[in-house]
Amino acid sequence: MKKFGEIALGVVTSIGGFLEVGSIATSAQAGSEFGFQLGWAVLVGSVALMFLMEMSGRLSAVTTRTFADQLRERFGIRGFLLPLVAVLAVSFLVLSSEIGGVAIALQMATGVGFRVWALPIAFLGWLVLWRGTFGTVEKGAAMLGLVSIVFAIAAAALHPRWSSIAAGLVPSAPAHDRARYWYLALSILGASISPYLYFFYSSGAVEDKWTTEHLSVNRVTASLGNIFGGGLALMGVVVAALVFLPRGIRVERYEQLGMLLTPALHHPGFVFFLATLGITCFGTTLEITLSLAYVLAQGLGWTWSENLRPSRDSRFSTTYTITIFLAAIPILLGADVLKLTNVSMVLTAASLPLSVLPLIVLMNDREVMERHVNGIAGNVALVAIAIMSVVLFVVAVPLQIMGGG
Amino acid sequence: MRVVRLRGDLLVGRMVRDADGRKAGRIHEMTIEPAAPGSTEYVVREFRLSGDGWLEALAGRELASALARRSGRPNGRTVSWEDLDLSDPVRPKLRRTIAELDAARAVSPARSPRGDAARS
Amino acid sequence: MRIPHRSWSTLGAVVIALAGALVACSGATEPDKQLDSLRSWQASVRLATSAVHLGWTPRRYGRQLHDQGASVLEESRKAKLKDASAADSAAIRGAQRALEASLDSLAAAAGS
Amino acid sequence: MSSLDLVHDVLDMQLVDRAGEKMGRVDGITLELRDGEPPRVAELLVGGTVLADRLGGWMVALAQLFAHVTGAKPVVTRVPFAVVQEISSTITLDAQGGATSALRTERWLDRIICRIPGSSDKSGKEQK
Repeated sequence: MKKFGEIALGVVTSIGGFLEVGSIATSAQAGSEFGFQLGWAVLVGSVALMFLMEMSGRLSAVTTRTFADQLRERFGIRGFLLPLVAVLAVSFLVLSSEIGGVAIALQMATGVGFRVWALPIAFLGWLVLWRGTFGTVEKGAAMLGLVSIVFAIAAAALHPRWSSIAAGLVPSAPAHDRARYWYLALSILGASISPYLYFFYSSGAVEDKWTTEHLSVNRVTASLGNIFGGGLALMGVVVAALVFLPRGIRVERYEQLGMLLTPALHHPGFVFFLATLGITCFGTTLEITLSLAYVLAQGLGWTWSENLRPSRDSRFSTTYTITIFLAAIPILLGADVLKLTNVSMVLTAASLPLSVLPLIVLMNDREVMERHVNGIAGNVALVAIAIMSVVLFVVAVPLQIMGGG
Repeated sequence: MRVVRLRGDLLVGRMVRDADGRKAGRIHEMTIEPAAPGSTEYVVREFRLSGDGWLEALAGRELASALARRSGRPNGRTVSWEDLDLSDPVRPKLRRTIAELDAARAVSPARSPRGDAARS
Repeated sequence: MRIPHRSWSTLGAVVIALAGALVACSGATEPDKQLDSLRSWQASVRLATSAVHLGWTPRRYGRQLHDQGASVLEESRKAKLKDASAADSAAIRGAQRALEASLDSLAAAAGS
Repeated sequence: MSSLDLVHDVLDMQLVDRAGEKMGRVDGITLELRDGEPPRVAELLVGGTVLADRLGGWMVALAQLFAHVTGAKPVVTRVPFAVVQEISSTITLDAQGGATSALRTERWLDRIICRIPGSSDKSGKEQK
């Protein structure tokens, strides 16, 4: 049990990358339109997030300060401003769509419209942050998040040919709808390596008081977390490929996803899909709300910690309180969750270079990392991710127009 | 003795021109030391001007100075406080020309770019 | 060409705002996209109908999906078709009728 | 403490008081020019408007608008450089944070937050 506590941070962070409202929709769309062929995007996303999490965790364990601290201190307020504005704007949109994800799960379960649920969800999320410690959020979301294993169970129940799934892990060009194919690849990658994830992971490492003794725990946490998140997202693609593709169903509205697991698992399939959607989106809501408050508090030097009573770090707790209720408003006004996730996915891809490029400098700065600077593998991976993030940035808008929703 | 107060952080990034008006580089660092051994009063000994190369244009000043610092190769020149006229902080000027400065610099060995700051 | 840092941040903000705006107004409807959407919805409604019959999903979920399908059908009937040939229009009308039929059987199963 | 780099080691660094309470970051630095003497590092500055000056242009306008809308009069906290006790990965001040204007907003919000239940009683969260 204590071991699970250690990797909970990795599980929660990767849930935010692979099993939140955007990723569940995109995995289903990828499977329902291109079968297993887009599996490689999930694999690349998980490997990239694994490296980014390991590095931001190592940065925090070695310096006992977070990625946002280092961004402000190493690059000054100007170097910090653009990543800050980008991360706050993009994460706020994703936060709204996460609240929308929980609301839609409740709508499908109860028949009561999703707009009604927006404020109650925000209130419940606020209550958990107000009363709970970082451990509550981290371990609670990770434990509950295990329900998403239902994707793997459904995939196994459909007896897929595992060899053709493996074939899908090798990147290949599509036979039809090229723009749509690359748009979905961009969405999968954009959702999985979103900046709020490694800002959260880095803050979590400081909240959990990691030191250089935790460097191996950090590696295990980053890899197991992503094998869990990425693996289950891949299972989502597989189930959609086996259930929707043969029937010619293309996912255009979230409600269609309610049937995703029913052919394989019947009534429990419906119940567990809603439970998964609701739980993972709620966990990601807590994660992003905290991440926004962390980046702002660390950037401006406020006292911050989810382990402190709210009155001990008033500016931090006020920030997450305002953020979560503000983010519920678009859902209250009936925003289309799928459209919201599409927009936020594209903007996430567009904001990636602003946080990945500075990481290259930080992870190789001996004054910051001492002897724990990046090795060759780390640098090769980081440069590859940086190049990919610049490419995503350039193609994000055109692809959305040609291949979008 | 006239005392003028100015915002040191706003000097960062300002272009310094020499006596002939030629660009000498932008201020990107100021080395400070105790006024006298053991004193708590700190004074600015040197200003470091960054080069204006492609790296800075491409990556922006912050990334360029961070990379330069990391690679240990200061990509600019060091100017002693006596040589910098800050009467107009928006347009700092050197009291001598770049040629004279570099010649003087060649004679006296440059101080190590960074003293051994008290690093925890 | 030296870009002063301040304009980098405004440039960045403009690009992000532009991306948001462009994205909102994308998605014109060509005939084949219309056809795909109608057929996909017909398949979804048929799956939902059997799911409700077999007790895999509750009836209220069936009703929700029925309403979604109905709104897609209505939008499709209202939408103006960009340069659609006679054959395309006929195919689309056929798909619309098929969707309407499966919506009726879902309504019967789920009890509107 | 010996020779330091003002921008790299001081500017934007985290300020911490005697008790380890965070007091914001070094948003600005005041230098004193004296004829024939090297410029003296007079004060460290903490405050939103100080930060806005460094970003210039529309950020200054934004800061003024925010101050106007919220009616909060912007305050600049001036920390004499002599109060600095140690400079390492953070800057420790020989001061009591709560007493300075750097935590003025924090104190102002405290009064509001304490009225919300669960904000200050023991709820599994540390008292620190």
